[in-house]
Amino acid sequence: MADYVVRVGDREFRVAVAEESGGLKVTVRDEVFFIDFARLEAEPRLSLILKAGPGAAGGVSVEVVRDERGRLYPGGIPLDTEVLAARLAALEQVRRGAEAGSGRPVEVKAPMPGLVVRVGAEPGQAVRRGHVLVVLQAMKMENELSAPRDGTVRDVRVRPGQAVDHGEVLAVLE
Amino acid sequence: MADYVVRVGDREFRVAVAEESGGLKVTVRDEVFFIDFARLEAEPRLSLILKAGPGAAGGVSVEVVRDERGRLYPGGIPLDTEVLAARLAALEQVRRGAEAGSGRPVEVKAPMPGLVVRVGAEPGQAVRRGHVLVVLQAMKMENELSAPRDGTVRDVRVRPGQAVDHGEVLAVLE
Amino acid sequence: MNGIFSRVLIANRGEIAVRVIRACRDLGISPVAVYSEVDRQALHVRLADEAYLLGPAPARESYLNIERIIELAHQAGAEAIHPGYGFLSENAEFAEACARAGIVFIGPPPEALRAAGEKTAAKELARRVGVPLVPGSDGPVSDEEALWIAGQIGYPVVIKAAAGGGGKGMRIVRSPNELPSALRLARSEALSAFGDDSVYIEKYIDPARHVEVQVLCDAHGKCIHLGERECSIQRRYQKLIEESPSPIVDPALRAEMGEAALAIFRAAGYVNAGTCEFIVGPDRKFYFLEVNARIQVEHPVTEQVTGIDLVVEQIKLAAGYRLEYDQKDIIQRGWALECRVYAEDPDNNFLPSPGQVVALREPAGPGIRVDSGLYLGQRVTIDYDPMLSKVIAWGRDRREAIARMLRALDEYEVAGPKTTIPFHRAVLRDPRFQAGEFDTGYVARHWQGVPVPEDLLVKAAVAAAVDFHRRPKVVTGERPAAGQVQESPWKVAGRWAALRSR
Amino acid sequence: MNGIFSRVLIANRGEIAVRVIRACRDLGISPVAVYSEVDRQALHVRLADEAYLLGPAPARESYLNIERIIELAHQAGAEAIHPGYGFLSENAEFAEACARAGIVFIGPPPEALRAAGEKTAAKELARRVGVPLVPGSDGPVSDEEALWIAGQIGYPVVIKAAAGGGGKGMRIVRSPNELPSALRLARSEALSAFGDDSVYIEKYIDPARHVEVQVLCDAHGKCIHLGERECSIQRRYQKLIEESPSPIVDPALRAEMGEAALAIFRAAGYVNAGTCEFIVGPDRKFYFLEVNARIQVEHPVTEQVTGIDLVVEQIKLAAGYRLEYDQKDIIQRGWALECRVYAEDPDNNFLPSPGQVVALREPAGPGIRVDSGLYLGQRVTIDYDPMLSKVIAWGRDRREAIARMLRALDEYEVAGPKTTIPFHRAVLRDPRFQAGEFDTGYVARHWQGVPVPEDLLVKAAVAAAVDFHRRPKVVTGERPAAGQVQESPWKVAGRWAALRSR
Repeated sequence: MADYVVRVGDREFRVAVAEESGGLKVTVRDEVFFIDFARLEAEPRLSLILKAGPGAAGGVSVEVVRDERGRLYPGGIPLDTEVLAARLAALEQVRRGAEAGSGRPVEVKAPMPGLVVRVGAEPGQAVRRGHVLVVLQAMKMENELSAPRDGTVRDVRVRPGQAVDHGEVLAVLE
Repeated sequence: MADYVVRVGDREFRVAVAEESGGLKVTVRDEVFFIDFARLEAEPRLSLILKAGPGAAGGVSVEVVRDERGRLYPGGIPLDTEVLAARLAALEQVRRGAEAGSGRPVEVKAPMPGLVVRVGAEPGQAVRRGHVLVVLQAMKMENELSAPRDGTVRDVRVRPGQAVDHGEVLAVLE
Repeated sequence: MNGIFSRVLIANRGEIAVRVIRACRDLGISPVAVYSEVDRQALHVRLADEAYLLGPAPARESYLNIERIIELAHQAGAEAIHPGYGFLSENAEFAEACARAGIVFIGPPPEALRAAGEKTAAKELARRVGVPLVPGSDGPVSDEEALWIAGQIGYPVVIKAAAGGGGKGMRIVRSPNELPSALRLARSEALSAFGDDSVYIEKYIDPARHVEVQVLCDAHGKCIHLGERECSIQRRYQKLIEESPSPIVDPALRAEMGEAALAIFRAAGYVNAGTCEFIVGPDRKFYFLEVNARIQVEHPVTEQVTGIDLVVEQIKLAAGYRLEYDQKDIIQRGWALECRVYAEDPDNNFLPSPGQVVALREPAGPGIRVDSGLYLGQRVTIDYDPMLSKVIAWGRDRREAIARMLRALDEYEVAGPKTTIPFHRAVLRDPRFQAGEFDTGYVARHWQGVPVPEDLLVKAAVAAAVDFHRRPKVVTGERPAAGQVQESPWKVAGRWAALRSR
Repeated sequence: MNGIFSRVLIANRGEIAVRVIRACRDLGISPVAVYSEVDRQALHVRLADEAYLLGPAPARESYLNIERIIELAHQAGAEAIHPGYGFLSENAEFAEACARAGIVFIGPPPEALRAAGEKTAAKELARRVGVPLVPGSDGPVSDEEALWIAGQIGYPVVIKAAAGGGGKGMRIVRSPNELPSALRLARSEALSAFGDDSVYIEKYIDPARHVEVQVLCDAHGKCIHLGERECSIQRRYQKLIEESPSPIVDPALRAEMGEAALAIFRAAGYVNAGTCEFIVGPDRKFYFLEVNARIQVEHPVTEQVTGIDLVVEQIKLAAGYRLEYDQKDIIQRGWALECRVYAEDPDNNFLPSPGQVVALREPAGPGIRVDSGLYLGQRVTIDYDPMLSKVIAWGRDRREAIARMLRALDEYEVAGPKTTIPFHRAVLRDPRFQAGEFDTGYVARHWQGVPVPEDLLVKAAVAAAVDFHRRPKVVTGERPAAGQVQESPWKVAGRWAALRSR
């Protein structure tokens, strides 16, 4: 039996997995499933059949692609997931709690490589959630990167005409 | 520069391959191609562009799947291929020449697992090419396995009702 | 959709299970799959909302296991079962077992299954409503009766085993003096194949074309037909290419065959989708062959020209819905062809060719529909029918449908098992096929494999050599040192021209 | 086909290059691909008979490089060039360069491109033949003129930058007293965006629907239209969902709009396929917007309802063929929808989402057509337009087309880049869309992402945990020892029911 914390997007699930008579018994919240699990050949695809009891012939069929970064695509919808052994997760929780406190700065990063065509705020400026901070050109289109929350612009690290890479910090909000 | 003998089905081609200024120069029979070669990701797929000269921008596009057993599928048509360094091929030739002589026995093997439903010849019987030796049931159908050439049945190794495996010798013709 | 089922179990596998899943989705019904042990990773298992294990691979322990299927339908809470084709689709006991279990069988009622689905009963029905049968004996005959009947109906005649099918015990006889020995041989073959030496005798229609009529009947007395399909490209009674309309059917013949089919279905008290098969002689006279009391493999060609989704209609008819259109609303538009892709080697007497699918590209684009159960990594086993998928092409006319089908077949790549795709390419490029001039003997008479074009051999040789040359070697000794091949100057013109004119 | 080209170069990439390759195949023409360095492995390179390298990734060094493309057409011996859409498709200089080089440009003649393809020239043409334009100023206006014109045409009005598009410098004004400040803001935005503060003024049609008419003209004076497409589901002037017919167009309006479109194309001396775009107001009055002098992304919906292959027609018309049918032969059958799959994140303001495609399943089956340039292992880069593919669904009526489209979208799996597939699923399930009640403001007004259903989150959590649990571990310490979780007895009913009602 193993106990995991699974993060799916911004949600957290506690999932217990036990090997049981050739199958898997999975407890999530207060529900129990018996799972027939198959890893498909030739593609990073998983197939699960979720059964209501250990002897059941079948149940809900779930097919899901899992990419290398741990993103799952149930029903084709991309969901970032992270699996942690429950004890490690608990430790992390404690560490985070210590770090906590509101208003930590948020970095606005380039979601793809591109060319900065416009900067929509300057350091010191108070902005609302949704305010366009930087406009980035990529794939023949202008893409607006906006403030993820209300705050004050601490830093703008790019200027129009500048090429930026994926993940590069464009602005910092606090 | 490397010199190969390539068997494609029952045909043989002599192919010379040379690395040349970032590309490949390939000589087959008395023709020369300059080849842009790419191995496609995520599938056993090759893409070749056959150019007429070393500086040409492009040419004939050939996409071909290659499976683990060396079977190639140009235009989707399965062709068994074998590549040998030319010197090894020459040695093999000599060995084969020594072994040669006509009328060597031919083994008729099961092309797939199945159930023998009928045997169409008995030892000692003279048969013509195409004579049905064994009928094998598989995939809900009866499949006739016939003599690959004229000859005399030396041995029949199965009887009706017997299950056979892929590659099992069913009969021997001489 | 009001009053339709909320959950349907599909008692089948492969492409037809996927096809029925799609029909369920289109109706807002939750599809439930069943599968045998070797089908755990199959597409129909993954595309369904729920999946239940039937049992081991052999069909009688899985897809033919009536009790188990009904038990699973109960477990899953399915109100209805779609049987697909093959397996239990025309099994009256299964239909009855469903009824007893309170589950709707998506197909004709058991009585209609028996009346129309069984060969001799169906012939009796056809005779009763005045649909022509191939002239011949009513049933098993003695040698003397055979001689007399053959004289009456005229030669050539064909002797067939009463107990079986599949061409076993069959003999074509062209004159009275051949008859006695033919009867002897046919009886002996029939005895060894079926344990019964009874034979019957029929007029031999040659050349013959196989033309069938699609019918839909609702539970409220309305029966309409959706025109014909031509299925003459076959080998050993296995259809390979079908089309709608048929190149030899004109509106008058269509109406006549349609009426004949409807008469039989009405007389059988038929409800749901069904097909009436006919043999058409060189004089365009048609004779009743049999009724297929199920959805057929080749149903998509009718869908493409009429616009009607036959599997959706099956489900709605089984739920008691009325047909929403009349005979006059059925309009065939354009032309549709279907090529069946089997895991068989067309260059080796169509022997089954199991194996793992290591690369796959299915065709797409304008006019192309693919109904497939294929997936990358699939292991094609020998447990079931070797049909993998079907390519369906639609065009404004037959010429356009053929052009599109050829384009699709050229795009289609299945690496691993050998398939009938090269066979289809060759037939569709044959001027005889393109002119619509073929009959049920076409494959036996004309097919002898196609030589691989020289340019493909050269391409394969070059690709294999380059791939080998560039592959990282495990054993260094395997890669030869520089050779001594004398190179000619850039001689390219000849081969180049050949490679280009693909 | 007599007199048609034997070899055609396709000066494009992605799904439209694949689409044109298929049309070439259907005509027996050998397709020649061109590609930029990042597109070496692209599907169009592999599906073509020949492929030629254009140059580095940036479009102006590759797909926009006129000289290079013409040089390669000569090298390949191509008699004609198909430009697809975008890139050089409406570039009159390119069409002229082709003509000078003795190569047929598969599109309208250069003069028609200029007369119909350029916005102001096209408006002049529309005015001349009496097709209504949105009331407004003829060109740039002073502040005083703006006030006067607004009074004439009535509020609301919209101010637009004369030098640009894409919504920059645009202001909607609902009353005279808002006008001065709106003009000031619009001019300032226009100046900073385009270096030019000229603005013009137009009546603001609200709600507006985008409806366009497909036209085919041959070189012998025949022009016909193939009915309309509705393209109102768009964001930032980028179309996302299109359909034919339009839910708001009846036969009378269709005939009227068709005649208006034909008048413009005839006046332009147009030959080949083209589209006339209109804005339709809430009163169902329509106004000329612009001419698209090329094949459009959304052409398949017209193909599915009319049965006519528009790209095949383009090639035949460019070769001088006559249209084989008349206006009366064009019959729309059923309903078709198209959903464009972009590599964009619909939950994050449609930001581009490049990346490698690590798993791929494209939909298929009855009523579904996929025009795609996607392949497994593909690296979607930021160099070009993010459109990956298009799903086209046909049904006997709009309801059936929507049901089939939803089924196809649910089957469609692209893992790697984020795509607009979840957006399409949500829109197609929206009762407003299903009722045909939407306009060009629909996406801006209603789209706010969709919450992931709780059952999918649970499924993902379970799958992730089981996958992790069963994966061979490199570091042994990573896998925790047996935990202490207290298990409740088999409490399954609640969640079970939720999971089942998918």
